[in-house]
Amino acid sequence: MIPARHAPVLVTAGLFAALFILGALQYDGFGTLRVFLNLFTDNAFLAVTAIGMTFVILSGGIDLSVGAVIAFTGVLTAVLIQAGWPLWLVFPLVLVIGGTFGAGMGCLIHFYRLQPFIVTLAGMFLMRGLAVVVSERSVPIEHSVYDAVNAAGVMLPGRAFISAQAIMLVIVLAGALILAHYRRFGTYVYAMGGNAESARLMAVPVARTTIGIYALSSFLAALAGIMFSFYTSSGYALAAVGLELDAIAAVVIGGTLLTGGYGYVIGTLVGVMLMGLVQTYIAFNGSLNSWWTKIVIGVLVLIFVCLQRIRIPTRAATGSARE
Amino acid sequence: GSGSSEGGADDQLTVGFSQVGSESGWRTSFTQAVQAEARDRGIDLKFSDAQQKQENQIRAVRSFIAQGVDAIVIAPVVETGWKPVLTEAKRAGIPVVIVDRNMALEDDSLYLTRVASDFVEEGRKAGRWLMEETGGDCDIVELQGTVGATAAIDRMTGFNEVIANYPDAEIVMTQTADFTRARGKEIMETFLRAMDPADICAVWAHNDEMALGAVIAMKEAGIDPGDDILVVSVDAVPDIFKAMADGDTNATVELSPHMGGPAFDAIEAHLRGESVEKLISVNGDLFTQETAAEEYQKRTAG
Amino acid sequence: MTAATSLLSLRGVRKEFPGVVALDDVDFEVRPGEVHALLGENGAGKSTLIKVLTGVYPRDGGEMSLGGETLSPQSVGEAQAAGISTVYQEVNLLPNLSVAQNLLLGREPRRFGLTDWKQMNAKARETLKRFRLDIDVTRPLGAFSVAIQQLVAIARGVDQRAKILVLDEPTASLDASEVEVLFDILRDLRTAGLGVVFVTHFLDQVYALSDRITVLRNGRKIGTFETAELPRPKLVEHMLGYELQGTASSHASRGTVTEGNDAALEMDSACVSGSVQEISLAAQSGEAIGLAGLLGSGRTEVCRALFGLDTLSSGRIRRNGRDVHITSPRGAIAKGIALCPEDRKANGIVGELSVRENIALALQARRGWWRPIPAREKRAMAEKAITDFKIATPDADKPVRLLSGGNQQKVILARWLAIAPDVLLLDEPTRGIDVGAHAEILRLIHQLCERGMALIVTSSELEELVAFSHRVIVLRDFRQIAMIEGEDITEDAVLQAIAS
Amino acid sequence: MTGPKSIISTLQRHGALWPLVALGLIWLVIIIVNPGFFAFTIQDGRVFGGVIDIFNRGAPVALIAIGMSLVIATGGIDLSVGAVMAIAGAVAANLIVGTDLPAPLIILAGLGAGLAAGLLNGTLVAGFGIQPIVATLILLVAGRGVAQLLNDGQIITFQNEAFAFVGVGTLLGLPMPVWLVLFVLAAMLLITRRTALGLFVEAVGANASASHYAGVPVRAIKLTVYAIAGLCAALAGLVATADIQGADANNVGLWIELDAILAVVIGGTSLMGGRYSLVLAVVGALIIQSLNTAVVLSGIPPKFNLVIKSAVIVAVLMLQSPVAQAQLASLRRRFTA
Ligand SMILES: Nc1ncnc2c1ncn2[C@@H]1O[C@H](COP(=O)(O)OP(=O)(O)OP(=O)(O)O)[C@@H](O)[C@H]1O
Ligand SMILES: Nc1ncnc2c1ncn2[C@@H]1O[C@H](COP(=O)(O)OP(=O)(O)OP(=O)(O)O)[C@@H](O)[C@H]1O
Ligand SMILES: [Mg+2]
Ligand SMILES: [Mg+2]
Repeated sequence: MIPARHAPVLVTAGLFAALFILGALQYDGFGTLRVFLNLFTDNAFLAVTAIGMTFVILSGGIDLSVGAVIAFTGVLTAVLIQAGWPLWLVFPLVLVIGGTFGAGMGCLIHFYRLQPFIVTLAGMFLMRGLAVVVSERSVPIEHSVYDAVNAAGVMLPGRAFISAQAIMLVIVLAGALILAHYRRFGTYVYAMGGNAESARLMAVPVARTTIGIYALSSFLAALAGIMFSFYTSSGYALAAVGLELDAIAAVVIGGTLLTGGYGYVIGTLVGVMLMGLVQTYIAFNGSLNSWWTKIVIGVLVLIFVCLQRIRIPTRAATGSARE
Repeated sequence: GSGSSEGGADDQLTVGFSQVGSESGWRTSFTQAVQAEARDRGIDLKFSDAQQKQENQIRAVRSFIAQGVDAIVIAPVVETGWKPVLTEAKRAGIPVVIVDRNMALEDDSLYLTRVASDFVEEGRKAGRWLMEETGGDCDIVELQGTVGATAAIDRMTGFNEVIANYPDAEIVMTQTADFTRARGKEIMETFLRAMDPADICAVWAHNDEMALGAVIAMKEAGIDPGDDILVVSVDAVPDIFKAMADGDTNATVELSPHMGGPAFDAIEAHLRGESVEKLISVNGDLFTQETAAEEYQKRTAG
Repeated sequence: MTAATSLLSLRGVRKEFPGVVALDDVDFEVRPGEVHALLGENGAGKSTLIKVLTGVYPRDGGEMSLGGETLSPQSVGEAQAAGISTVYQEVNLLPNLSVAQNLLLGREPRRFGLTDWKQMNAKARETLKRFRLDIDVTRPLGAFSVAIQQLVAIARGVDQRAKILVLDEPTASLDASEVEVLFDILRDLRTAGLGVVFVTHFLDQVYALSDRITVLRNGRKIGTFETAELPRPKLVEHMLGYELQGTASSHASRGTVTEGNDAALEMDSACVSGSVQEISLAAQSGEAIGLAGLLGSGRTEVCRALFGLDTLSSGRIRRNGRDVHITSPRGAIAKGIALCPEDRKANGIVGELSVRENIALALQARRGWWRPIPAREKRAMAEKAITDFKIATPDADKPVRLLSGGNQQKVILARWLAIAPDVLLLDEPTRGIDVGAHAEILRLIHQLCERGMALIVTSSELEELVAFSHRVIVLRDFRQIAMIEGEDITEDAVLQAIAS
Repeated sequence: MTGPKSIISTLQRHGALWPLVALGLIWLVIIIVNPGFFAFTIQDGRVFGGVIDIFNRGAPVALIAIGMSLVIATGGIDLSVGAVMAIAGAVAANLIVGTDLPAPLIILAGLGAGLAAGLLNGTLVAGFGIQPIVATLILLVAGRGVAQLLNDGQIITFQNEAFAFVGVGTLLGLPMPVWLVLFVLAAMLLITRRTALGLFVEAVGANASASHYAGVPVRAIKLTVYAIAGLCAALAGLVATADIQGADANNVGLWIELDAILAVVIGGTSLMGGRYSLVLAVVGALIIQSLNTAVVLSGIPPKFNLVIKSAVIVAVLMLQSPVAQAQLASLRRRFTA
């Protein structure tokens, strides 16, 4: 028997499979391992960001700053590398900045009781603004390590390629799964999303957890920023505009409730992959103009969320609780 | 669209075109011009709209590669960050043509050719015209494009380069108006409130849309744009010719949307085995009120 | 039982909320190995005292010490670390987490730094066994009934092996057998030297369990008494500040209801898929029907079906002899049916809104959008309810979430009486209500019957059920197993029907 | 007695004190950087002045913030308002260019488009139970596509005095958008206070389940507030379209949802739902617009715009936070002691 709470993830996975098969029937070269693995490479930074977002949303919050953090991290990384700083210094530095920034937002949210939506909106303005201040122009990164990492990976038959980006994503995913399901922190996150007041009265360290959640989200966004800088070999202040909405959409399509408390990290990965597959499908189709692209994406999201509403009725599913 | 290559793959050319998005009327004209050109030549054009995001563009290009198109045309969102994906295209043996904005690439074997205009030169042209018109004595208000956009930065650079040679020319106020008409109007309104309009000699807008917005603001404030305050901008969209013909703005530098033709020419030449120039320049001219009415007719008729 | 050394001691504790002094110079002392009952009317300050003690609220004055050391917790965690384990009033724990996670939150067994799920579930099962609860601990807590949730909350508190165990109305949704289980456990803990603070409105339980009693009234301490030396009427007088006249349990007023007339509300072999099966009942005007049964027997579900919250899969509902189709609370209200829900926090109060708005809400909903109740009328309604029901609030503008639990219940009752329904469904109306208010509500039930209202009331307190019912329907496993009428209604009869 | 003390305490009770203080401080900055900005002049029977400019420019955000307040009060959110602006503008512009309909009908058509969009949002939220952020995200993405489809990706410009009046006309010396904000504000205040809508909205936002038990038509209320938000957004779209006499489907109202939400929150409404204030939402919109104007006037390079904006937002929010106020008070006490 499948527990009802797993249904949304399975529905999303089913939709993914259906769309993949549809594409494979329609277009040459679609139903290949290569296209499938490309999804991991091309969406790695989004997936990493969305994984961080999952923790935030599970706790009942939201983080609008992630796109801007990616941009800021990318620009700062690029500028520092071009200024001749060594990578082993640059990467830890930007990650620490990211984490600290998130912790700062967490402090505002917890200690000053400000609403996450607004705090992270201000954080988004700040990070985007700082990115522009660091460099208005996009900054190319010329570094041998970048070239090496971008070339690294495992080539499979059929020109399918497991890239460094994909490997990084898998590592982050594994870490997030452990954090969510095998560490106290994860339980606290779910607890706060279930009922913040109860969580407090059950001695959940709310301050530490809130700060940790936003620090984690920003940290992962900074990591995604580094991955994005590899993906594009550059840093650009206007990169990843609106990415927070993509991340939120992926989390929700992956079956996590925006009100918090219910959902799974793994669902988010499926959500990101599904959204990436939609884009691939549209690119393979190649006949949609700009506005039809938007309309089709909107309609597909609509269909996905509507399909998710179809669930096993909860009462019947939980009918055997009595002694 | 069903299967892309049912036997007849060899006689019909399949080209993937990755466009920035549809953020302005000019961009839409550009897209439509490329699509029309492809239709005329019988090219199967795979169009992808990136909605202003580089990551979407990279994804689209990688999809094109996976699909095995014959060539790829990219109008990049931003100059940097193309080396990895172009390397991949090169490995797959797919020629890439860059149109519109430039790409910062050291290795020019990564692309077939660039069909490009030069934003810095556009700024210079606008600056030169204004300096000639005013004898180098002019207090200018500037409407910048989106902060961080290459077009904005380069046009500003070119323009400032020119006016630096004229000690009496100065930019007295500047602010971003995000390349849009509405913001152009709003910012101009504030400028007019902040200083005495009589002290403003000219408006320099990084695109036509913002100039058209500024024109509305000036008219509402009882100022005669084009006479009391000169207006110079870039793009040469049809609306600006109408405004120039009405005497509301003074000059515009053309950014041609017809880059599809040269791009397809280059691809076809390459596939025939001919060699292709690395840069195909499509720098536009500066238009003034004299020819505006005529140009407007020409551009709206087709 | 004369160990004079105190385990926990509070001196001159003070707590103010805007407009209320919730605690005024309160001294309180708990000895090791005693069960100390903390009593008082609704709004007397019991919960506030507990929250100050456990670091939920900062205190505005006074000192506290535990085992000789000063105590000044800033959070529940610190209080717990110091040795105070608490089950708060109306904390439903975390419905989204599994039972095991709820039990062991923050104390999960770990292996190599990772949660050991297997051991955790085993430990949880072990703990619950003590409470004679054999449920699937891996399922989310929200899937279980309120009673099970409350037992889990208590188990969580007991399991923490603290020096002091604080229970704020732990038995509100438990039935007799479960209360007995709990008391056995508490007696064990007492023997082991724990101090137990016990808040309740069930005076029977106070006398069954506690060693000493502290009474609060209006935030002030009235006194601490040895339970054995405080007769019950005296205790009630301390709590209320006046003497309570004659209890309301007079069978005399149980008039004979004429059969044969069309019932005000009738349910005819009603089934709801996944819920009640073949329920038939009829409530005449002026009659109170009691629904009895163990927890989870389906009493709430009967009310839900009558109120249009669940739709019937078969069977029918009749009002005054005419078939009616009720598909929503709105529809039910339009037909003169009202429901005072069991879960007050989730389905009753609208916490942010003022007392006045909460009272006016149902009436306004019935009048519709276009006929707003004039401000003056609303004010008058609220003032009247506040005096009639003795709702403890400084003014009608206070957000209802800031009222004490019992007073919130009164607000909801006032809301429903404002629409003057013909049929009133009361699901556990006396839960968390103090003795004074308790008596008032029982009196109210009689009054409403006399005025010709039909009532359907569920209650876990058989004594009161027997007192006011004209007819008792006993449920088990979502089915009707017995109906007891007239003079046959006795606690024993009902108990026997339940147990049969 | 109605001394300054009691006025302050009245304002404080309604949560109006700190938003007004913030607005005042920003205006002070404007006066410092540009002393002449707030000077009033009367020219051709039209009043000019900085305050009116700010009000006029802030009108679209203010209009949307009014609708957004109600949506937020029910515990929802509407991200699609910018796209709805684009749709309404596109509908109006295409009708002006393509038909001879009189201006009032065109305005009605634009509003009708907004109403339809709002009802779509409302149906998704109230009917299908989809979470508001996601439900309106759909229209945020697709709606702009629809507008571009109508406009074929171009800016549709038009000459229509009567319609343009909505954006640039003046009535009794004041710009039309200012009147529209005042009118919509007054109308909504009337509707929410003179009917039970206001109470129902707050009840639904504070506890939807309890409201349902009390017989409040929860779904109808939700549907209504999204419809109102759609109407407000459409009106804002018509104002913006009339303002430049062109429908710019690509850019009109881009990211305006964030400004509108910000305005509502700065006005003191919680995103959790429940209590709300329409007047303070408009004050919030004025704060945001004043900030934009102050930045332009200050002559600071545009690349600092966002940094300044975020700093001011955080400052305003902190000003309102009771925790920060308490900390400030205790600091002050320590200094004076
Ligand atoms: N957070 C708060 N803010 C303002 N007033 C409060 C708050 N919490 C409680 N009060 C007020 O303090 C008083 C004491 O409330 P408390 O909850 O302690 O009562 P209680 O004795 O537990 O009553 P009950 O038996 O009904 O639970 C009440 O008047 C209540 O309205
Ligand atoms: N096995 C179950 N599955 C799903 N929900 C349940 C289950 N058991 C109980 N519940 C929920 O818990 C609530 C409490 O149980 P219920 O109301 O059926 O018992 P009751 O007969 O009213 O007894 P009491 O009021 O004493 O708890 C119900 O509203 C029901 O929705
Ligand atoms: Mg209490
Ligand atoms: Mg029940």
